[in-house]
Order: sequence, then C-alpha cells, then structure tokens
Amino acid sequence: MTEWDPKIVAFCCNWCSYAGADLAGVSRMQYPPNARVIRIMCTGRLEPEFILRAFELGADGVLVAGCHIGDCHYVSGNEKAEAKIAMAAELLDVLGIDKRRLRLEWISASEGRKFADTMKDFVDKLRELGPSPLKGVTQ
Amino acid sequence: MTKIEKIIEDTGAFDCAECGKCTSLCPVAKIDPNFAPRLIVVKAQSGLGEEVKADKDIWSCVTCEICNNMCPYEVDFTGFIQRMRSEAVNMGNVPACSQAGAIHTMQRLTGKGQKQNRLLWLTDDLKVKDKGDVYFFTGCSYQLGVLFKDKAEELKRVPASVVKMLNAAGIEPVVSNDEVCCGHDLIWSGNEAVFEELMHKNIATIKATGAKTVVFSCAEGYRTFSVDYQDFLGDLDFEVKHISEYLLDLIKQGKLEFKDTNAKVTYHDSCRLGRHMGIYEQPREILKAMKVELVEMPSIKEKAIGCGVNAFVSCSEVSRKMQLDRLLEAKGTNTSAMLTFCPKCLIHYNCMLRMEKKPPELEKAEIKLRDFSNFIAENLKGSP
Amino acid sequence: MEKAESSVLVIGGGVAGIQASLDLADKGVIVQLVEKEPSIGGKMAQLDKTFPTNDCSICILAPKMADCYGHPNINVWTMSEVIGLEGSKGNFKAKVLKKARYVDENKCTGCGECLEKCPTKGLPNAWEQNLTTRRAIYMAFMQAVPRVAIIDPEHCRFLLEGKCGVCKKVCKREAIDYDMKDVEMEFNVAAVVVATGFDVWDPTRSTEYGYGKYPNVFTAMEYERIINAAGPTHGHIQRRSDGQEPVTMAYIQCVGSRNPRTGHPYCCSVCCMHSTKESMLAREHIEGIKSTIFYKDMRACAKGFNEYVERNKRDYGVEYINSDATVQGQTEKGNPIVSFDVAGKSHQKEFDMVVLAATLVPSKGNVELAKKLGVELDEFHFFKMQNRTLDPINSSRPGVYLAGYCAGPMDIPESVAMGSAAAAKAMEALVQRKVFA
Amino acid sequence: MSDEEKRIGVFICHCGSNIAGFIDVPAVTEYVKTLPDVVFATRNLYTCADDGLTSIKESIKEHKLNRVVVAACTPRTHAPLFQGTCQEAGLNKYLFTFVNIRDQCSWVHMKEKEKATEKAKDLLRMGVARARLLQAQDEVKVGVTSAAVVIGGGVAGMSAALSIADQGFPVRLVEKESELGGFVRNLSSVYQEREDAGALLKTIIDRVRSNPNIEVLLNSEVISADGFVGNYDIIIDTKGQERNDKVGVIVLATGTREYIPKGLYGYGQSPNIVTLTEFEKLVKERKLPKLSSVAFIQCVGSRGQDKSYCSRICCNVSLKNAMNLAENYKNMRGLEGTGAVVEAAAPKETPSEGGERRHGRRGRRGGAEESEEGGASEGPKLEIVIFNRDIMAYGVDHELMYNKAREKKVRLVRYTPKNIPKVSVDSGKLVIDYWHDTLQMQRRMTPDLIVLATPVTSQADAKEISMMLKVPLGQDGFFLEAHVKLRPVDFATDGIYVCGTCKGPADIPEAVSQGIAAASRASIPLARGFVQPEALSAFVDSEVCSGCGNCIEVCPFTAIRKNEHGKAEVTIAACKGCGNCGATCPENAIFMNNYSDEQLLAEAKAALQEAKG
Amino acid sequence: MSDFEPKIVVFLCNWCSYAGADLAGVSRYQYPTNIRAVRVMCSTRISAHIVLELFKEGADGVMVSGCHIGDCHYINGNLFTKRRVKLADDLLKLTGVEPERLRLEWVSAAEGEKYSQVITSFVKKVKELGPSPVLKDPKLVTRLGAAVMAAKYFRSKTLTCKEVKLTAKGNVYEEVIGPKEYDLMIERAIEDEYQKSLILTLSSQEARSVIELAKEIGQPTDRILEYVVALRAKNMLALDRIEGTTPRYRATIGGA
Repeated sequence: MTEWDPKIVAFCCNWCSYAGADLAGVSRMQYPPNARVIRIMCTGRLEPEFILRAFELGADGVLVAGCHIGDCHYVSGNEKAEAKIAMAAELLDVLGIDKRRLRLEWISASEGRKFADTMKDFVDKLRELGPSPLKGVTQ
Repeated sequence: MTKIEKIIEDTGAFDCAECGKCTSLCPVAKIDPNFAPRLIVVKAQSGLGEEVKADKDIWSCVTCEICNNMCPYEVDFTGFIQRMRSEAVNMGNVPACSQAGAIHTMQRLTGKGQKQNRLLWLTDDLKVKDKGDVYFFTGCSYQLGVLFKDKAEELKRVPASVVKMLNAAGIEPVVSNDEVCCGHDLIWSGNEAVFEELMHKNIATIKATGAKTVVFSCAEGYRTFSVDYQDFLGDLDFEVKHISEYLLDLIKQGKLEFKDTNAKVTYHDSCRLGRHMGIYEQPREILKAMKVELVEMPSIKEKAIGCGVNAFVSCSEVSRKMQLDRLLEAKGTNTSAMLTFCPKCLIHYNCMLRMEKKPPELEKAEIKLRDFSNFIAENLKGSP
Repeated sequence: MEKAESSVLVIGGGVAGIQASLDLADKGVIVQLVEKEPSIGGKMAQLDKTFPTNDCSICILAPKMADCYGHPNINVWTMSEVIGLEGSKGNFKAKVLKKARYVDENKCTGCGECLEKCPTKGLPNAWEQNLTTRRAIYMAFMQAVPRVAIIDPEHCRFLLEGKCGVCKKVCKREAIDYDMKDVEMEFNVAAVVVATGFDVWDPTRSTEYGYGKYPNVFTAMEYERIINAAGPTHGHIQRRSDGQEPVTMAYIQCVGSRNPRTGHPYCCSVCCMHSTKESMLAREHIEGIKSTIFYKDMRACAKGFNEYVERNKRDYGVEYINSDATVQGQTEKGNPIVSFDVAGKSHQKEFDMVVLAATLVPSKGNVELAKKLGVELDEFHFFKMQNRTLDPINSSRPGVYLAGYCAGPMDIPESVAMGSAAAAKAMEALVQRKVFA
Repeated sequence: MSDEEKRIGVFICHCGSNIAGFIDVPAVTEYVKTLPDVVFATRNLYTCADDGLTSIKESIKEHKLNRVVVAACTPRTHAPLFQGTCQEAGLNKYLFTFVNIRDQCSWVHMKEKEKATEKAKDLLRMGVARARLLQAQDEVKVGVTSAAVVIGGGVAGMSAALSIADQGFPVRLVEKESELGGFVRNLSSVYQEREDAGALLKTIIDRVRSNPNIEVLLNSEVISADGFVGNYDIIIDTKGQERNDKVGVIVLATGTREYIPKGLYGYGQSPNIVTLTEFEKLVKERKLPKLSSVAFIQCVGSRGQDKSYCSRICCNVSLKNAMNLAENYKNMRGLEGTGAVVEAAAPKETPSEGGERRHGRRGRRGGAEESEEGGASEGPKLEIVIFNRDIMAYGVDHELMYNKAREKKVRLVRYTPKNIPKVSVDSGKLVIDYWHDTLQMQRRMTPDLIVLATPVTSQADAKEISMMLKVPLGQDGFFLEAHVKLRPVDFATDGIYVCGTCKGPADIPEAVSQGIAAASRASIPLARGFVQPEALSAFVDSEVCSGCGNCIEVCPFTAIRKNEHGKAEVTIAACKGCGNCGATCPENAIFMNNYSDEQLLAEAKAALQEAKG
Repeated sequence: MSDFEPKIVVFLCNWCSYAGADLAGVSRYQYPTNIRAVRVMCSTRISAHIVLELFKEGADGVMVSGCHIGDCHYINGNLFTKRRVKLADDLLKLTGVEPERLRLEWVSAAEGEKYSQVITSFVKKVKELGPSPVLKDPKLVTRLGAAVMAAKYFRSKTLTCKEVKLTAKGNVYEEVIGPKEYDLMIERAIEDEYQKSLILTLSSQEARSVIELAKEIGQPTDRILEYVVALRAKNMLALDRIEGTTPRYRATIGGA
C-alpha cells in the first residue's frame, strides 16, 4: 500500500446532487477521481447501514449529497437524512472511525462547482486523516 | 457424519418423542399456526434437513426458548435453530434484517482492530481500573442508544449507571476500550465466522486485565458468554455474572443503600436473562430491597411473553402481536414503568409504543419502558 | 409382645399393605400393620371408580378394610410410623411411633357428635383434596377404618390454648383424651413388608398447565373426589370458578411424568386409563358432555384396557388427540385455553374444565423411611428391588420386602398381586426361621 | 333345637344421644318386652362399651338366654364384637342378630322422633322375629391335603412353585414340554437389564431343581382334576403313564404362545420378514443376516387387527432389540469373540435431576471428537425404524429405555389404523411405504429385515383346561381371574389360582411377581391346614332335589356339583352363601343357612304387623 | 290421604346397598321413616315369591336394592336379581296390584345420598298410590297366592336363571335367542303358570267347573279348558264330580 489514495463512496440524490455532479462534468470541472458515486432517489432513502457498509467494505470516506433544506423533491427527505447522518456520525465516533470521514453536503442541480470543490476538499481531508482505521486489519 | 447429523446429535434433536408440547407452548405457533417447532425437528430427524435449511421457518423462530425450557426430553430447539441458521445462510437462505442490517454491521465493525471510543460515557466521577478482579462488560448499550436515539436513548446511560452502582458499593470495575461486540446478533443471524473472531478478541481482552469475574447488565451478552462462548471454548477462565446476581450479593452484604421511592413498577423477564439463563428471582429481590412495589404481569418468568424479535432478524406481524400482548399486560399493571435488563426489549417495545399508527388498544397506555440498571442507579442513596 | 417367629411388620395400609396383611394373617401370622394416616385404605379409598370395569372403588375396598381391621391376627396401628429397625431377617426389632390421636380408639364409636360441635371450622380437608373443609376434630373420611375421630393438634383450641373442651363435653363415651401422648412401641418381627404407596405430584410446579392459576384446571385426584357421590360436591361436576356444570372437558396426560425435567422421566402407568375412566364417568354424570383426552402414547396395555379405550371412543364419544397439551390462558368466562399440536399445526381450543393427569410419585417419606429401614432407594426414590427380573419383591436388605407403588409404578391389581407376593416372601422368611432356628 | 324354649334377650344401645336423642329408647325397650319369647330387654348408654358387653354376658347366664338381639349402630362395624361376646358367654354366634337403629334409623330421621320410634319398634320386632328362627351353626372344618400342583413350568410357574416350596409345602411342577423355561426359552436377552435370557432361566431352573420340596414332572399334563379347595384328586399323565395324586391347591401357569401373522405385512413372502420371537431366535442362534436397515412393525394382529387387546410387552421387546442392534450389532451377529450374545450393555443412563440443565445440548461444537461415540467410525450406521401406534413403555425401566433408544437414533414413526404401513416384496427386496403422520407425507423405506411384533395369545389347550377345572376364560381367550382389581391371581373358585401369561400378557418381572402372589394365595389353605367358611352355605335337600342342574349353572364359585345319585350337592368349603342357587331352585330344595326363606319372610312380615303399644 | 303412612319392605344386599344406606346415615341424609330394611348377603337371594308373599301380606311397597351391575360381590348375582324382580313384576301385573309398588334399584356403597333420594321418591310414589288394596280384597289375596305359587314353579325359576345362557350361548339346539324374544317367551310362560296356579288355588277351595273358573279368572273358556286338561295330565287336578253334565274339578295339591 505504498500508493494509498482515499476511496470515497458518494451517495447523491437523484434530483439535486446527482444533477450537480453531472453539471460538474458537463462543465468539465476537474476533481479527484477518488469518489464512486451511487445515485439514490433521495437522501431520505439513505440508511445508516449504507454508510457502515461502505466503511466495512473499505471506504476511507463517505459523502452524502442532497438537495438544500426546503428544496427536497420529496418535501422533507433531506431533513430526515440530516438526522440520520448525525446519528451515523456519532456511531462512527464510538466505533473509532473519525466522524470527519462522513460528510453531508447540500448540493443543488446548479452547483456543479460546489460538487467539484467538495470532492477536492474531502479528498484533501481524507489524505490528512490517512487510510481508514478499519483497513490494515481486514487484509 | 454430516453437519446436520452433528447438529442433531449435539442438540439432542433425536430425543424428540414427537409429543408436540413445544408447539403447544410456542408463541409463534399460536399466531402462525403453520409454524411448529416439532415439525422442524422431526423433518431434520427424518432426513429432510435440506428442506429445513431452505425454509423461512428457520428465521420465524423467535428463539425465546419456551420450548427448550419445557421440552420433556430437553431437546435444545434454540440451539438447533441457531446452528441451522448458519447452514441456511451458507446455502443462501438469508434473513431480512431490520435496519437493513445496520446493527449487524455495527457489531462487525467493532472487531476490525481500530481504536474505538467505547468509553465516551465514562465521566470523571466514575472510578474504573485497567486491571482488577471485576470486569464490567459494557456491551453495545451505548451504541444501541446512539443508533436508536428516538426509541431508546437511555441505553447510552447504562454503562455509567452500572459503574456508578459498583462504585457505590466500593468496587472499581475494569472497563476496556478494546472490548468488542459479544457477537450475539451475529451468531443468531448465521454468521459464525465473525462471531468467533469477536469471541476470541473479547476473551483475550478480558484475560489481559486479569479479571476473575465478568459482570453484565445486558441480558444478551450475559447469555452469549455463558452459553455460546462456553459452547465453543469449554469452561472460561473467569466467572460470568449478571449484574442482578452481583448486586443482590452486595445488597445482602449491606453495601448498597437506596433512597426512598414510592415507585410502582412491573418487571419484564427478557428471554435471554430468564429462560435462557434462569435468572428470575434476583431482579425481583433487588426491587424488594429497594422497597419498590412490584406489580406482576399475568405472564411472568418462564411464561413471560417475549418481544417477538431476535437478533433483529425476524420482525414481522408475529412480533407485533407479541409486543402488543405484552404491552397490554404491562398496561394492566397500572405502574409507571416496565423494567427490563435487555436492551433489545427496550428497543422493540418502544418501537411499538412510538409507532405513528399504534394499535388503538395502546392509545392511552401510560406505560414506559425503562432499563433496570438505570433505574437502580437513579435510586441509589445520594443520587440526584 | 408377640414372638418374632410368628410376626410380620407391614408398613402402609393401602391396598397393597392390606392384601399383604390379610394373606399373612390368614396363615396364622401376627401382623403389625403400621399406617401413618388416621385410617387405612390408602389412595384407592379416595378413588370414585376403578378401570376398566368401573367398579365403585370404596365398595370393593371397604370390605377388605373391615376384614383387615377386624382380623384377630392383625393389629392396625394408625397414626403410626416406623422409626427404627434393628436385627436381621428372621429376627428384627422394629420401633414404631404412634402419634397421639387425642381420641381413644377403643371408646370412640364414630358417632360424629363432636364433629358437629367443634367450634374450630373451616380447616382444609386434605383427604377431599382441600375442596371442602373440616373442623379441628374430624373423621378421616366417611368410610374410615377405624371409624374413629381425630384431633388436629395444630388447630385444636384446647390443645393450643387450654380453652374450649367442647368435644370432650359432648362425648358421652369419654373418648376424648387431651393428655394423650405419642407412644413408642417395639415389635419383634421376622420380616417387614414395605407398602408406602405414592403421593400425587403437585402440578403448580409446572407452570405450563396453569394449575392454581386458572380455577377450572383440576387435578385428577380432585376430579375423582368431585365425581364421587360422597365427595365435596355430592358427585356433581362443578367448575371451581362459578359452580357451573361443564359441557366440554379436556384431560391432559403426562403432567409431570415422562418428563426428565421434573425428575420423573418415568411413566406412571395408570394415568391413561384413569383419564379414560374419568371421561367415561363424566358422560354418565352429564348427558351430552364432550370430552377430549390429550395424550403422548395411549398406554392401554393390560387386560381389557385397549377395549376399554375403544369403547370410550365409540360409545361415549370421547375424542383422543395425540399431542402433549398445555393450558395457555383462560377466557373471560374462565374457560381454560388448551394448546396442542396436530400433525405439526398449532391449535388452541377452549374447554369448560381441564383435568390434569398429575403424575404419581414415590411417597415423600420414603427417603427418611429407607434410612430407618436400612434399605436402598433408586434415583427416583422408589424402593430398590434386589433384582428386577429374578427377585422383584426383595429389597436391598434381606427380610424386607416390597409391595405396591413404592417399588415402581403399577396399578391396583399389580399392587394387590405384589402385596400377596410380599406376604409369600415374608412367610418364607418365617418358615426359614423355624427351620434353622 | 326348634322345640327348645326360646329365650331372647334384647340390648338396645343409646349410643350416647346418637340414638337416644332421636328415638325414645325407653319406650322401645318396654315395647320389646311385650314381644313373644323375649325374656329380657335392657338398654345401655353404649352397648359396645365394657359395661354393655358385660351386661350381655351376664344376662346370657342369668336369664339363660339362647338368642341375643342388639339394636345399635350397624352390623357392618360392630356385629363381630357382639358375636365374640356371645361366644365368650357360651352362646353360638349364629344365635345373635343385629338391628340397625342408628345408621338407618335415628340418623336419617332426626326430625321425626315419634315416627322414628315407631320404626325402631318395627325393626326390633323384625329382629326378634328373625331371632326366633335362628339356629346354632357349627362352622364346618374341612381338612386340607398339604400339597400343591403347579401346572406350567415357565417363569411364573417356577416362581410359584419355589415360593410354595419355600413356605414349606410339597409341590408338583407339571410341565408338558421336555424342559423347564416356557416362553422365555425363545428369547435371547431379557429386556430389563438386557441380560442373557438363558443365564436368567438357568438361575431359576437351578433354584427349582435344588429345592427338595419341588417335584418336577416333565413331558407331563394334568388330565383330570376333581374335588374342591383343599381336596383335589388329580391325574397326571407323563408320556402315557398316569399317576393319581392328591393336592390341596392348584396353580395355573400355562403360559402363552406367539400369534402367527398369516397374511399380514407380507409375512411368509420373504425369509426376511419375521416375527419378534423369530427374530429373538435368530439372535440367539447367531443367524442374524448382515443388515444396514431394519424395520419393526408394532401391533401386528393386535389392538383390533385380529385380536382386540394390546399385548403389553411387544413394544418393549422391540425397543430392546432395536437398542441391541444400535449398540451392539457386531456382537449380535457373533462376528467377534464368542462371549455372551450381548456383552456391552450400556450402563444405565442417569437422568438429570429437575430442571438444572437449561440447555439440553449433549455435545459442544468445540469438543466434537470427545462427545462422539466410537460407533460413527465403524462404517455406515444401522438404520432402525419402529413403526408404532403408541409405545407402551409403561413404568420406569421401559420409559427410560424408550428415551435411550431415541438417543441411539432409533427412529419411531407413528401410524394410525387408518394408514397402516404397506409392505411389499419386490424381487426379493423389501419395501415399506408409509404415511408419516407428523410430516403429513407419503414416504418409503427399503429395509433388509422386517420384524413383526405380534401379540401373545392363549395356549391351544386353554379351553380344555378351563373345562377340566371349571374356571372361566375371558373373551380374549386368557384365563379370567375372580376380580380384575382386587383378586388378580385368584379364581372365583377357591383353591385354584392363576398367574403369568395364561392370564394375559405380562413381562418377566410381572410373571415372577404374579407367580409368587399366586403362591401366597395358594398356601393360605395349606398353612391353615383346614378350610372353615362362615356357616352361611347352601344345603340341598336331596330328597326334594330333582337334579335339574339350575343351581350348578348359576353358582359363581362352582361350589355345587352333581353327586353319584344325580342330585346336587354343595361343597360347603367352597360356598360363599350368596343365595343365588336358593333363589333359583325350582323345587325349593335348597336351604340357605342363616338366610332361609322362612327367616327372611318372618323378618319381613314382622315389618307389616302394626306395632302395639 | 295425608296421614297414610305406608309400610315398605326394602331388601338390601350386604356389600353395596346396605353400606350405602349406612353411609346415608353417617352423612345424615334424611328420608321418610316408612321403610323397613332387611339385610341379605346378595340381592340375588330374593326370589320372586318372597316379594309376592309380602304383597299378599299387605305390604304397601317392596324394594330390592343391590350393587350396580358389574359391582356384585358374588360376581354376577345381581344379573339374576334383575330377572327375578322382573318375574315378580310380571306376576304382579297379572294380579292387578299396581306394579309401581315394586321397585329395583342399584345403590353402591358410596351412594348414601342416592339411597336417601331413592327412598324418598319411592315413599312418595307409594303414598300417591294409597294403601295396598290387597287385604281388603279376598280376590287379590287369592290371586297373589296364585302368583306366589307360579313364582315357585319349575318353569318360571328355570327360565329366569337361563338368561345368559339362552341369549348369549344358545339353547341345546345352539339357537341364540334375542333379548326381546327372551322377554316375550318368559312373559308367556309366566302367564301360563299364573293361570294354572289360579285354577289350582280356586279349585282347592271347592270343586269348580270350567265355566265357573273362566268367569272367576276372566279368561275365555277354551283357554281355561286347555289349562285344565294340562293340569289333569300332570295329576294336579282331578275330577271331583259331575253335576248334571258339568264336570267339576278339585286340585289334588294344595293351593296357596
């Protein structure tokens, strides 16, 4: 593992953030290739299990991106997501996984830039944090 | 000998005389007449083990051990179910876990070797040690409290409550951040491999502290150490005790005092603590010592109705019906709280009580679920 | 005191002990029959009818009880227990403690006047399975032999407080003797017959049947008293909760037996048949009653038993269901709900009344008695046979013989036969003593 | 006697206030004095008390009483006491009569003193009327021949013979086969302890052979028996040689034979379909074929299939054999060693005490090897299935064996009469198609050997013996005892006793127990040396008797027979005085001692006279 | 009729009913005072003629009580009791005395309460029937006398003891007779015996003609003639004298 590079799983809501990511692409905005994006219909669909599983399977960070509060295509899905992410973060903390490895961002369909910046910033943060503590042992 | 034959052998399933007593007692069979414990065992005996492995019934069992407890021939039904589940998983018959499996994942994650922050609850006023005779196995109360914030947040306070009680009796327990999940939900959902890993870690951790006694507040952890660990490892190097046993001794020695309370409560025998481990009287005696009035529900001790779920693998209509029956019994006691030592019971009953559309019979129910250890700690002399 | 060479001690005045005593006495042997209860007769006296002939139990037993008591060669010691046995086969010295009855057996005529006047009422009548009450002075039961009253020292006001004395006042025969003391006696005997019978197991210890919790769940022994014309309800079948006549009844077999967990892994050999009999009698008491028997194996395996069961099915419409059953709750009307399994399907059914075939277990006193007699018990506290196949009558101590349920589960004819057999063995011991003395 | 002056004394008991409280006893006493032949009447506070009894004795002497009437509680409890008192005073006890004025008068008419008093007077008048006709009776003593014959030399018969002999009486043990042992000779092992049956038999036979009081007569039969209790003349035929003998008592222990299941479950179609006893013989002779799968089918021909009864022992015998196969198959085939057929009988399982083991688990996952029996490594396991309706594992040992058999993986499959297993033989291969009732599915097994558990049945000569001894057979063909509950080894006829499997299916300990029990009963008349029945018996007036035989037909105790003149004659020693013959005799030639027509009518008619005074 | 106190004789078997009656006393179950019990060893002892004799003596009622069927101390005595009471009952009907005055009951040693109930109801019944008409009516006395005689006859007695044999095992021709057929057979036989007895009784008082007898008995003359012929054949009846053309017969053996 000389060439460690953070692996990120990004859950993006269909209506805002996934569109935002598309926009970043359409706009040829460059950002690190560390993220694997998973489209979900709404961040409200997000189960804490997804986050935990992502880390279990080797993710160094998990990004959850949804519509801004008030913009949710399903009225309040993102509010619920907020609560769940907070809970997941707390759990990660107990489990000894730095809660900074989990990030929630509101990215609208028009915020291609924000998407690219978030990614860059997250990868930088993760580089600072180093590899997921779960790694070394699972090999 | 095939694996199934070995399971039949070990669990004494061949002793079954097909009397049907297990079915007559089974709470699941009462609600789902197509489910019959004896049928599962007889099938396996009669060379239809593959069918048993593939059947959903293997997950319908709530492993409450009413059948085990009453089977005249001591057939270990739940043991049989537990081990057949792992066979079932191997052939692809997997359970539909609650919370999409987050609880199981969380438990698996405790054992990955990272430095956890298990002791976040440990405040400065609590006195603990790194090495010593008495080890307190905190279990995943705190984590579950986090995960089920809306249903059972008080679980986060349980470890602190236990330490507080022990401190009050002049005991500084060992707690360890290296502890991992006991593996209860994993073995009951057919994941023997990870269960074994976790088990060995825990044993090593406890060994390192030199503890002679390990105490538990969580009913499941207590059962897992007492039965499953010993099933794999034989006798352990330390004594396993439930906090209710341990505290009762301390109370009898006069080391614990309680403040006056005119609380009126009812007590729920969780299946793990009660039928699995035979602890019925100690919690009741503690209440007596606390001068708390205990109003019993109609079904108690070996007949207590369970929460209808086990290891988060079998939440169904059957579970709902069992929960409702139990809560109605609790309601009937007209007490302020139903106490229990099992974190899962707390979660599952609260799950029903906090449903948006809860059954009409429960509309006006004032009943509250409370963790027993928390309840004791709150009523220690001198606590706020 | 009688000479050892012509005397035998028989412990237990149930049907096995009575038979042993009569056989010996008819051969001219002096029998010391020791019974711990106030009357001889044992458990058979409590039964209503006997299977498979539905003979009236007390009718056929009472003549034997009377014969036994009146036999010139039999000394019946009621309220008595053996407290020691020294010596060896052919020459034993037995110590017997006769507890104070506080009523002179030779004077009391059994008139019962005192029973009506005694002011201490409402004590549970154990003989009637506590379904009715008695007073502090009482008669063991209507047909008791000897028909002599007895004072319960734990409740008699005079014995406790020195006040009252009503019974003494009303007894013109002057049979009441408050100063009576326990008496220790010693007998020289050549052999000993142990026939201590059984106790009925208390099913409150098995919570799955709800006995003691649901009022309309009864034990078979309670039920025997209920259907008995001389019993607490004069033979009318009534529910405990409301006194109503039941229309549907369930009988549950193997309650506490065939269950290693209760410490009784064995089969008590008689419950299948007594439940069959009881369901038959229910039908004779109440036209149109529907009975169901839940069983594990229908052990109708002695003379006429299988036919009896078949007749019960055919002529009395009694349903037999092959499932162990339990009582899981009761309805608002107090009907116990019976839960059972037919072909792997769970069923729940309510009945007006449930009768539990509670198992019969070795007499509680066996442990103590075995110590005093110096004989061995088996792991279930039955008296151990020297060799089950060859010498089933001999205990582990030469000269001490076994009869009836105390040696293992058996029904009345087997107990009677074993009573006779023990008498034969005791007689052999007497003969040997004469020959070799 | 009838001409003698009658002097009746009457004693009326107050029983404290039990009688006197509800009946005007003085008035009754005065009334009684007016009755004919009453020369003395008195009343006592308690007639049964010492002073009461003394008064009876003194009055008998003082007033030369020759009849005594006591009016008190009930004869059922107190008649023997007063009879004894009369005897002490030299008065024959049959000259005493009892009038029940308490249990059947004062206690049941507590609110009608006047009427109860009238009734008491009537009852006493009745009693006195009866007393006037009482006759002194001598209880007949009949001597007893001090010897017994036991018919049948199986375990029951041998046990009976041994016990009678050990009680000091000579016994002829008559066995029709050429050796002792009976049915047990067929068996390889004894299921209680699973010990060698041959060794067990040898122990008993040695005891019999070495007992000086027992004469063993092999190849012999009792061909004639005449007489009554204490006095039987019998003829024993030994290979054509007849011997006349006299015995006091007869014990029947003629044993049983196995039912042959012709046409059932393919019996006869394959050498590998055998009965349970044939299986035992195969084992005993070490001719067991090589097996990998064995099926036992229970209740073949019993419980309604042909015989209506359950044969009691076959379930346990099958369980024993199944367990022997499971544990000890190698030894049973005799492939190894030459020791006893069953060497390695497992130690008796100690069952756990109440509820301590909460987890019934027998093996641990970690400790697999140590918990495994050696058997697993010895090639493929023997499949054993017992098709049964109910397993009759009654009692302690059987039930423990039943539990143990399941532990040894003996499979028990229940069938119902509606769905019996079907056996077919397909080109030499055995097939059983059966319906599994719990699983609710049709299944099939292909065993190498099918063992049919058939019932034991009565012996071919049971009917003959029954006619010879005039003892009854039940519907099932087994001998019928006097009372199924309280007289299990007696016949209604005194002097003849029954034990073992000729009376119904029984296992070895039961047969032994019954044998000793029959010995106990049989040695009562032998020990007494005489029989002395109560003087209640019937008498036939041979002048009047027409020899119709009605009385012989109704007598339940075979106490009446036709004598050489063709007249009925009562064997007093066997008569119990029920009066059936008396009521039946069309010539009124039978007179019942102590309960004659005359006495009954006098007593009853006295009730119909109006009381005077 | 309120002051009528009937006299009723009750026969009790020693083992069950007498014990049951004692138990009624021990348990203080009250019942009317009208009964007078006679103890016998077994109810089977009571032949029909004993019962009829008592009616002839003016008994208002007679009851026979034994063990329940199957409980008999003498194995099956009470089966015969049943037959014998039926015989008495049949004859009673022929005499014209109300058959309700005779009752058969099974009372066990445990049935004290039943005993008191049975007695109470029987006494009530007899009170309803009123005093026995027998003693006031010489004709009835004669008829009962004939009934007693008939009950003692060979045929009646023999038939009553053969029930088991005839209905279960068959007669000498191995013909099994059904229970109903058997009842009918007995009824016919008993009627014959009764009529014959009556003829004998009447003709023992004075010599009688067939027509006279027919009138007295209330049967057709041809029937009476048949009986007369039969009785003459057995030498039980002899020609006394001929009055005109009318033969008059006299019994050679005493009537009742």
